[in-house]
Amino acid sequence: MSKIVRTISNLLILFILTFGLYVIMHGHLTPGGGFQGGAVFASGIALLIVAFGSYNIQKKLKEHHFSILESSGAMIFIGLAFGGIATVFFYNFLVGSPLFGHIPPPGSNPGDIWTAGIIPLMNIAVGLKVIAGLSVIVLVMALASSKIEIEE
Amino acid sequence: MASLAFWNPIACIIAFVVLVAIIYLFRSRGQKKYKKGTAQTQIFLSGEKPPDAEQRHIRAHNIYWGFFQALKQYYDPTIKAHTGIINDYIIWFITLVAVTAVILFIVWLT
Amino acid sequence: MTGTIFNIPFLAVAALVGIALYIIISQRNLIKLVMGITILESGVNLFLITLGYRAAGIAPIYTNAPEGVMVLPVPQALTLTSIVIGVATTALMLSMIMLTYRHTGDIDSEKSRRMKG
Amino acid sequence: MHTLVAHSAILIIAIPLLAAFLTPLISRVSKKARDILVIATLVFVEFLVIILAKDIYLNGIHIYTLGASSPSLTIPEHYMVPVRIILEVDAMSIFMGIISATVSLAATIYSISFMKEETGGDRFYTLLLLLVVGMLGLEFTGDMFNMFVFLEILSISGAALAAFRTRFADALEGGFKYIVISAVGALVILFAIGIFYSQYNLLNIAALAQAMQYTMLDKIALALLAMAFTMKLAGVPMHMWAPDTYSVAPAGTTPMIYIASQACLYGLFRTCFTLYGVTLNTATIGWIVIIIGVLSMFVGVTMAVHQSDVKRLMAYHAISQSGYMLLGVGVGLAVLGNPEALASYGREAMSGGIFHIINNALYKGLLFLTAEALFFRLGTRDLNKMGGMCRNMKYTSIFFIIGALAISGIPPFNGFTSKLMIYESVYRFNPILSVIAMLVSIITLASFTKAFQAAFTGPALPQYKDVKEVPKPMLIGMGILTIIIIFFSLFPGLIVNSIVNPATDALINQATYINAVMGGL
Repeated sequence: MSKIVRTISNLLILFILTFGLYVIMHGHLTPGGGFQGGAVFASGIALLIVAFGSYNIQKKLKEHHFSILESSGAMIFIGLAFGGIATVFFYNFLVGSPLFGHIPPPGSNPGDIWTAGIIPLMNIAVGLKVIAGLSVIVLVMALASSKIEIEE
Repeated sequence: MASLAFWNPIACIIAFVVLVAIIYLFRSRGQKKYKKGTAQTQIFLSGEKPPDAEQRHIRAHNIYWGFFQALKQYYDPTIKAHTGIINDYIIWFITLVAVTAVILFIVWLT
Repeated sequence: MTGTIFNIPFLAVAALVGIALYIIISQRNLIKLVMGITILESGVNLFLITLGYRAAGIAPIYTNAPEGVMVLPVPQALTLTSIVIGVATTALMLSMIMLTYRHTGDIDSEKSRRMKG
Repeated sequence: MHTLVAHSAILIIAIPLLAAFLTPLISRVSKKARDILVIATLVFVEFLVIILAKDIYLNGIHIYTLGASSPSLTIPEHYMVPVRIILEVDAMSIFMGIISATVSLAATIYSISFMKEETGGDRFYTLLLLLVVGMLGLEFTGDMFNMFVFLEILSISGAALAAFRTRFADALEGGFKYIVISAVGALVILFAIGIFYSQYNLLNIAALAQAMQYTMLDKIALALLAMAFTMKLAGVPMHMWAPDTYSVAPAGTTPMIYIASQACLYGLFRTCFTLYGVTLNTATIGWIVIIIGVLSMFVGVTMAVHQSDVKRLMAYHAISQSGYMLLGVGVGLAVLGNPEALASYGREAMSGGIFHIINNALYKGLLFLTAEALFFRLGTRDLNKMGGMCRNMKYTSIFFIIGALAISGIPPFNGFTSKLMIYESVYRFNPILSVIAMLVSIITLASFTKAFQAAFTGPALPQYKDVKEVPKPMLIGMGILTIIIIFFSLFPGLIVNSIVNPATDALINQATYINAVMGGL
């Protein structure tokens, strides 16, 4: 792509990735969550692929890195679900604890980041998985359409 | 269950074993002139040389040829209906949903 | 749920589903087929979202929420799940089409077919 | 042990899910550790299924509410209806669970030596375990939307597995067809769920069944649900994807994708019996199921005789055998509103149909595995190119004979027992249906005679002189299924009384299912 596109995407990528992470982190308070934020983040990676070409990106971001990230995201999610197995699977065992354990007042409230127990943590896990999954889909498809064989 | 009251696989197996024993009894009373590795085990085709193994084996598509020929009127349209095109699969599905809904609707009316 | 204005989304659902089914059964191009499935999915998602709507409702988020009726949150959760699944399905279908094209050199559902009968 | 039983319903789903994402990480360390992990997971799942089954036959329906403060707290305080995701495992669910877990275990052991010669093994096992998760989740869940999610998990992983050997163009085609029909079917099911939600604001199956009014919209939802599940279980005339997909799926995954279709059969039964139950005009939907069943039996078997691809032949038989189940259970459904006929023959027809599910899963799984063993050694599925294989592959041909005799309903094998139950009870419902079922059984025998003659007998062909028996793990996988088939053949009465009849009763008694969640409100 042309120099203009590359310069602009260099500038924009920071904001896109930050916004993606913001949407993941505040999923329990505002619209958003793991999938939405992850999709925003992965769209940033898609922008990089468009601007710099899949061949250059693929040198830095290897497929198996994404694979590890994706698996660990899923593992964290299921691990959190297993954390409540003493009571019931998926039990919100962090309620009342200092970590995300505050209980918000019912009805409209200004929003407290330390609420919702395991849900923000699960959002982060899902976010990791979605970032890795969507990025690898975009990357592999870009590589395949540019006729570069990926290592298996 | 009623159907299982008179069905007992053990009895069936015992009957089978008895049958095999009887057959073996008959077989053991036969002649014992058979020798392995001699001309007795070769294929005999009126003195002709038998064809190769490739030629001797009856291939799958030759089996039941007459059956398919007899039921040609059934088979031709049925095989033609299996087009292998994905769009046709969905057409069948949508048609069946529509037909089922109409049948349920008609039954509801009456 | 009274008033004709709330029925307009349902008409849109009917239109989307109808268009999608027409595309799926009539288009032999596999990419177009996947587009049809995606439109069908959008139609179903719109249907679910519309079910949860309450007259003059606001988004079901308590952070700094104004007073008023909230729309039902459950259909939105269902829609989100359905979207996530839809992404996975679409990606899988498209990558299969890409590989099919490499093998057969065609993405027509009749010409790229190897099995029938 | 008591805690394990209390949590077993979710552990059966969660442990394969955990293992599915653990395998890519483990396989970086050692390939052998990965194989052991996969097998150990499935053995543990099998163990959990068995202890859960024991508990269910003793204490009735097993309820597990996710995220609640107690597993049995289905309806939270201040609520009138269940709002959480509930797993509800009754005798029918666990019956299907036993089938899924057993066949998956055998098929996975079989797959191990296959995967030694393929690349991308960690992805294969991830998908395989996700397929197990999808099947078991679909069978255990008590929530309509959850059912949709597990159906999609099952479809996506099944399609990816079917297209796993991407170097073949037909594998991609089979996988693509599977994912397209699954995607359309699942969206249709989601639409039906939306219709339910619009009327009752409920998603739980038990709560929906209690609230069911059977309005016009419910009829449309029934048509959508029943036909979508019928397409997924390959009922004629929506069966055409099945031969394409089953014939290309690699190694042990063909039986698993087939069992996944049987899980959709469970979905159909759950919809008809539990969700709608006697509120609907059961005779109508029962006859629709019977007609699809008879068509499946007949068209499936006649197309099977005509095939020359060994796996396509077996795939058409899979369709044909599903017809028996639909016929047996359809007869039960048709007389559900008539207690006299139900007691006299309807219940037995259903037992026959349900018994046929497990019998068929076993011998059909075995036959698919033998077909894949042929493909593994010969590199072709074409029966026209095979011959004389019983000289080279002794054990495989013995397994094939056992499977073929069982599927053709030759006494004393288990296929005969369930078919006998179906013939006898259906004869009292409608003699013509019973006669068709027997005719289909004869043609089944004929087509397996053809397959056996073409592949295993005949003179030794020169090009296959060096073909050896398949490796040991494959033989173990087939051997497990064979041993279970022989056990089922010898003690059919035991199986019918201990696991089949409870499953039948669980389908018939809608009220028990509802009360387990709604607490007899």
